[in-house]
Amino acid sequence: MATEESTPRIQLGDYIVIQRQKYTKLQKFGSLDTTATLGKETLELKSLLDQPYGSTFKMCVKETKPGKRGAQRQHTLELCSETELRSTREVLGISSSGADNRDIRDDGEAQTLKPEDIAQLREEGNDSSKIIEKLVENSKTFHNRTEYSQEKYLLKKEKKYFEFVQIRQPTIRLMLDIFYRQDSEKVMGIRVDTLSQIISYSGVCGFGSYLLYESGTNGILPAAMLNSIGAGTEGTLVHMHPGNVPQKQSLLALKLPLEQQQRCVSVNLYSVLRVFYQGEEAKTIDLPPVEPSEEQAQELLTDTLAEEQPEAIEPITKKPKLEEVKSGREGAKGPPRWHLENKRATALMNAGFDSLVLAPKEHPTSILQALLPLVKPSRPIVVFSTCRELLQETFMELKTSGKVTGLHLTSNWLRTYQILPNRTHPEVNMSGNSGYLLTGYTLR
Amino acid sequence: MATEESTPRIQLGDYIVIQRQKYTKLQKFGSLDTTATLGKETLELKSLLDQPYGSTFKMCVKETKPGKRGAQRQHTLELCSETELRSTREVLGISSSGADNRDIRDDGEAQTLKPEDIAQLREEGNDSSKIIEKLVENSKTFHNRTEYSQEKYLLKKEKKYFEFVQIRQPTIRLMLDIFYRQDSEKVMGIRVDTLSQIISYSGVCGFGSYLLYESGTNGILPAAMLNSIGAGTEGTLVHMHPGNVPQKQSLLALKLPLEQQQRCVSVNLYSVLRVFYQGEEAKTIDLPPVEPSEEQAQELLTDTLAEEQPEAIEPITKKPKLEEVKSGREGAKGPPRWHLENKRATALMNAGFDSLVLAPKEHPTSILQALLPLVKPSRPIVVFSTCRELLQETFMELKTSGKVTGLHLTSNWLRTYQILPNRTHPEVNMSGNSGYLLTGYTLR
Amino acid sequence: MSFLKPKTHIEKGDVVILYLSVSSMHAIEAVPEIVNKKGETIPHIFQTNYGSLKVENIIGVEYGSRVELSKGWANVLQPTPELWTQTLPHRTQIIYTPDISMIIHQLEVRPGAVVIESGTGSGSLSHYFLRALKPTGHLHTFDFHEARADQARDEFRRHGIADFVTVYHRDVCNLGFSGELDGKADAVFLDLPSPDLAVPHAFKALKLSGGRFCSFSPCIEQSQRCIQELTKLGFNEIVSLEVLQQENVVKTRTLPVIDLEFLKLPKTEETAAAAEETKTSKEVKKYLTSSNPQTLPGHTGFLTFATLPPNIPKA
Amino acid sequence: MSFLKPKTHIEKGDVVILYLSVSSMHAIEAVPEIVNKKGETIPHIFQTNYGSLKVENIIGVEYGSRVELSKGWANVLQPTPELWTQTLPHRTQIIYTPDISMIIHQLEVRPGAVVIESGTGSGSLSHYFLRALKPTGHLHTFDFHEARADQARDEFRRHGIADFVTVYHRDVCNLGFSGELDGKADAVFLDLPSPDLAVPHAFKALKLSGGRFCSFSPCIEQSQRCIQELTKLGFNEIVSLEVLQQENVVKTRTLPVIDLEFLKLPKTEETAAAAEETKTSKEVKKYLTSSNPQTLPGHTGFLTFATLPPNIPKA
Repeated sequence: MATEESTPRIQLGDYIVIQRQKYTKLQKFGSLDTTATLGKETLELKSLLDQPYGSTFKMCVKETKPGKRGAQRQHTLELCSETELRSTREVLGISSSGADNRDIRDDGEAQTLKPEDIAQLREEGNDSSKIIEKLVENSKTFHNRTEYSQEKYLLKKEKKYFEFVQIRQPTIRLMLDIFYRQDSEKVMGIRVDTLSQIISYSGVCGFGSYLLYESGTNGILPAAMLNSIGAGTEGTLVHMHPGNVPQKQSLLALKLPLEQQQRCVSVNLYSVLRVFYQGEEAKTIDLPPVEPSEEQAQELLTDTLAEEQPEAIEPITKKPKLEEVKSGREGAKGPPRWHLENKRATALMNAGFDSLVLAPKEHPTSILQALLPLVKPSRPIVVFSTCRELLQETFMELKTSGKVTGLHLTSNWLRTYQILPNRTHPEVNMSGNSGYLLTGYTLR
Repeated sequence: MATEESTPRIQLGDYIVIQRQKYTKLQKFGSLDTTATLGKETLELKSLLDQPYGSTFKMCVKETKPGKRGAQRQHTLELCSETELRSTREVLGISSSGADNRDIRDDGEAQTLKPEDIAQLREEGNDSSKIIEKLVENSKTFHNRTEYSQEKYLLKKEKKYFEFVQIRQPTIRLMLDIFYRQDSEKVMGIRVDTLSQIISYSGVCGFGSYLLYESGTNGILPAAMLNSIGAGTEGTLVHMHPGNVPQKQSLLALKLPLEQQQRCVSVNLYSVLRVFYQGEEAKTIDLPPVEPSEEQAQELLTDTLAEEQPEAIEPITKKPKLEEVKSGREGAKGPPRWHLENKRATALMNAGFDSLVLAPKEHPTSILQALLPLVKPSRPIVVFSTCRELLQETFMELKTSGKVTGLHLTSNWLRTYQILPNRTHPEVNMSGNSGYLLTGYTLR
Repeated sequence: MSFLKPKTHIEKGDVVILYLSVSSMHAIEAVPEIVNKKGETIPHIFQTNYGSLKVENIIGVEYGSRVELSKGWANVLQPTPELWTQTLPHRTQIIYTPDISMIIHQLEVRPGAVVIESGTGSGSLSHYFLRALKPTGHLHTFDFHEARADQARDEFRRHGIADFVTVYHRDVCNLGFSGELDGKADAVFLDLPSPDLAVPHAFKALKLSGGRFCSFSPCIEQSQRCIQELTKLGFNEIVSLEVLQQENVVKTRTLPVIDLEFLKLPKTEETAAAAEETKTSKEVKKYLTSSNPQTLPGHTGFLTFATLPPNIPKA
Repeated sequence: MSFLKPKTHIEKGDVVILYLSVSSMHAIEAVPEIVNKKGETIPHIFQTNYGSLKVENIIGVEYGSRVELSKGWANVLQPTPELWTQTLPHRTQIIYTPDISMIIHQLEVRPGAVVIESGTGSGSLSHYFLRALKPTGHLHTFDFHEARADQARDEFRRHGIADFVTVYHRDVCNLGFSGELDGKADAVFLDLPSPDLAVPHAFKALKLSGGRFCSFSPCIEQSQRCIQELTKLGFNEIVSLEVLQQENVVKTRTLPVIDLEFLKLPKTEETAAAAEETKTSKEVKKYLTSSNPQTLPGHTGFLTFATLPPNIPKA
């Protein structure tokens, strides 16, 4: 049984999740000079070093610079205690509230405080609770609002003036939330419920050998699968992709142990299939292992770091003896890394996989034709697409082929709820598309 | 302002809704000898005559006949008062209940009462409350169950032995519920939310002239539209259908005033279009106004009465003078009714419609091509189908044509809730398909 | 006057829907002149993203026509309650077509019906009630906010449907619907923060021959309390539900079909060239498909329906 | 022993999924003989809709193979938690794959995790937890029903995953998870009628470095009370959600395309004949489409997730 662990600490080179209320952001803490931008606030990160993950920091205004869209405030961060984080409502001790809003006329002049006054308050380094207190004092209608309406007002203001950030360690859950919220295209439209089901239906775990082809999800798919394979286990993942370099940001951000990272073999689909079909000789001809793809061009990450530390994640040969024998005639300098990866992948391909996950931007038929024979019998397959018509077709093809049974085409509704005393209801907005999953089991 | 109305009374010839708890059934009260069948119970209806709609009757066992699937009980109905309908729970006065079900082992022998004993109790004419009381007395586990579990048990038993029926007047709402629950195909899969939106989007009301084509919904679509057109108004409906005779059960069941019935003109699609395109001469050739359709063959109603009282619903010429002029050369016996209907319909077609509703089993393109030109500019159109791909195509065709604007393809989720103290949740089953609506507005 | 019945041409004083695109339309009043903030009478010029419209020019035009704007064009449509709901000036949160359609259906509103509504709000639902019950029924609509009641009354007059509606400024939770309406209504609709307080008044207002009831509540606790009250008073057929409409956005998607077969052949110069060609002349497949928008309405409100059975004594 | 890791051939004692069709599959134990009600050892013959299977014959067969039944055939599959959930003997209501997947994801369960579950129920969820956390983590699962706890313990042993799980018979609402587990868990999952009573115990059991919490409740009131308790104890990131999976049933639909153009031509004998022909040789159009089944799962339960932040003093 595990003993009490000490909380891990923030290190240089780490990816960190910066959270300000419900807003979260993935950021690389590359050096002591690194700053992070949250809207109009710029944060100097250096004081994070060696602090425990999960800590909360107070944003302290250092200077205000004129920016393109109004003033940009530069902040230092000061570690603060949990007790500093009291509910603004409690601080203000608001009590009197109207029974309903029948007496309120919104004439746009309810607030007597001018924007200049508010900016002044902020620059003076006032707490958000102080600023909000002032706003409430100077509102002509606040005390006539219903409690519900007051709370809404306070939350809105608190969101704007909230001066605390929490630093968290990236996990699959936190990163998927960030990517999907920023732009669901970053993860090919794979929503949280869908990712969770890809992991379930694929059966990926600490035992076995898994095959993934994806066209670019900022690494969230290989990261989620490798995360489920776990540290100190015997599971392996072959991660095929269509581009020059795999998108690996999420993998890097997880900061997995090296031995675990090495059990993910990332290879170009075309290159590895050529080697697989034609053996070693093929490699002497096609030097760049690539068939260029669109995914490369439209790199979706703003602060992409997929190539920044390839050393940490590029797999090192696991079975050096075998590798040496096979690549003996490669010359003194040794074969390029991608070549070794292809070799490791083909060895796993020859051994057969324990499941197949496809998330292609291309039509899945030809990819399935190439990869399905690599999967052992009685093993799950999972195909993701945002296009229902496409998977309907694939469903019919697979059904006709007789190679896969238990075929299901599914999608999901995900509904979040606001649960508050007397104000419980489903959230008024919901995500419209889960995408579609085609699942089944291979037959002998 | 309307004055206090007297409740309408049940008459011979009426369609009635028989309700036993949540089960409802549409039945024609054709004669004093009419019986209705609810599962294993047969009800003699004669005592309903002249009683007010909304009354509750007690089922009194008259005799038990052996049937194919066990005994069929014949009942007479006795008018009863509201006070007879107390909650079974109150009657039994159950109080002691276990906190949870940890001590319950379901060994199938919890009930010591034998099925024979129960049948005996029923034939003795015991109240459902009496029977349930006996069941509770003889259950070894009832008093150890949680209150929730007890209530579930009682409801289940009450459902089985409940001996009251209520007689209600058919409305669109009640009939759609019945048809959709029995077999959603009876109404072409048009669910309650979808029907309600067809009525909204089509704009059908007491003013204007409306065009409907449907392939057979047991009359629920024309009935709903005519219901919205209303009694004593000036609205009219042309109801086109593909068969020999329109499906009109719902229209008959509504028991609308004659003048209102006459404002629904039901015509065969092919027949009326021929007359419309070619004028009067066309009719002399094609005597039966029909292009036979499958819908006719697979008459879905078990107790269908679409043709039983055609006199009541077959429209009579509204503008006799015009009709006489036009059909002057028809001979002494006068033209067949369908012919007069075609003439009335073509007059309305020439005047132009204030909206178009299509619910075809066929591909809508050719039907839209024929009927869209009959709709005035700035008027809504609504196309229903259960096949999304079909309406996607139609959407693109209409969009390309430029004849319709504001195009939307929509579908719905309908979720019902169980709202009970401490047991509130969405119902565990929901209907999977609303069908799809394509809506828009015609342009000049 | 454009809400009374279908009409073909724009008359002076009509509300007209200026339809620019699915996401952009406006309700404008077809009057040649308006009074500006300074109290001066000036020509009525309406500004849109596609330029300005001299409103005088559309009077007499046929509904459904295209009209020119200074930098484009638009279509003029006769308003329907559906279009009005999308363009009306919001004075409160409003209820939209999918919920409203269900309300009209479940309340069994048809010409001749007497309907009570509270609150009036922005009049979105009122317009649907009025379409459904005119010309032989009547809507009694209540709002506790005086300005809103006045605005609604004025709007119904300008829309040509004032004959079928009475607007009351009244706090119905405390004061009820007034004794004059006792036993007069076929249906009662409530959209109130505490619907349970108004249920006894709804009970009184419904006909002795029975009627239908609906309450719209954003929060489940309101529905819970409302249902308790309904049950106490003898309502039955109590049903709570939600309607959520999804837009299916139709589009054509193009997907590349990749060839992996050529990888089985040795890469001689010829096959390399062939492979190149395969890649460049990549096969594609087109799909006509539809999907929901990224964000959908996830909740509007819970609709609670109930029936008041006939002949319940109202003591 | 077939739940530990992927394997290729059926061994004696394996649980095997006998897959007949999408709607018909069975979990059977690959043992050649069983003991009948009279206590006699008899050959293990399994009856299906497609006839009987002599179970002895499938031992040694490769998973994924087709096996002959007396009146047809079936496929033998290695069980996965997904297939097990569809075939397991129900001792309680169970949670299904869509909810479970979300639970595993949100609780961030991966190899090495220490997870607490209450109640064990039929062990549907436990199998998923075990797949996700083995071989380096541990599941502590609690049920207040002694027979259920015993059955689950036995099942885990027969499934080859007993090393990674401890099954407790204990009323956790009243007694907590036992002091030994204080500060040991990465994640706590509750499926209890009164989850709020167990929240303080979950709080104690989670690591000082923080952890994740989930409660599954069919009714909203349970979630409400649970959230009140979570808030009081300092949990944050409190989120309640529902996952509803829809099956899209794929089928080809054939629709008639009717010709109405011929009606514009006078009905001479020729055109009449042509029309006849048109009707009989009716054009049809085929659509590959999919739709939901008539009835869908409308509700399973509300999932409430929360985070216990690090370093909250536990008094």
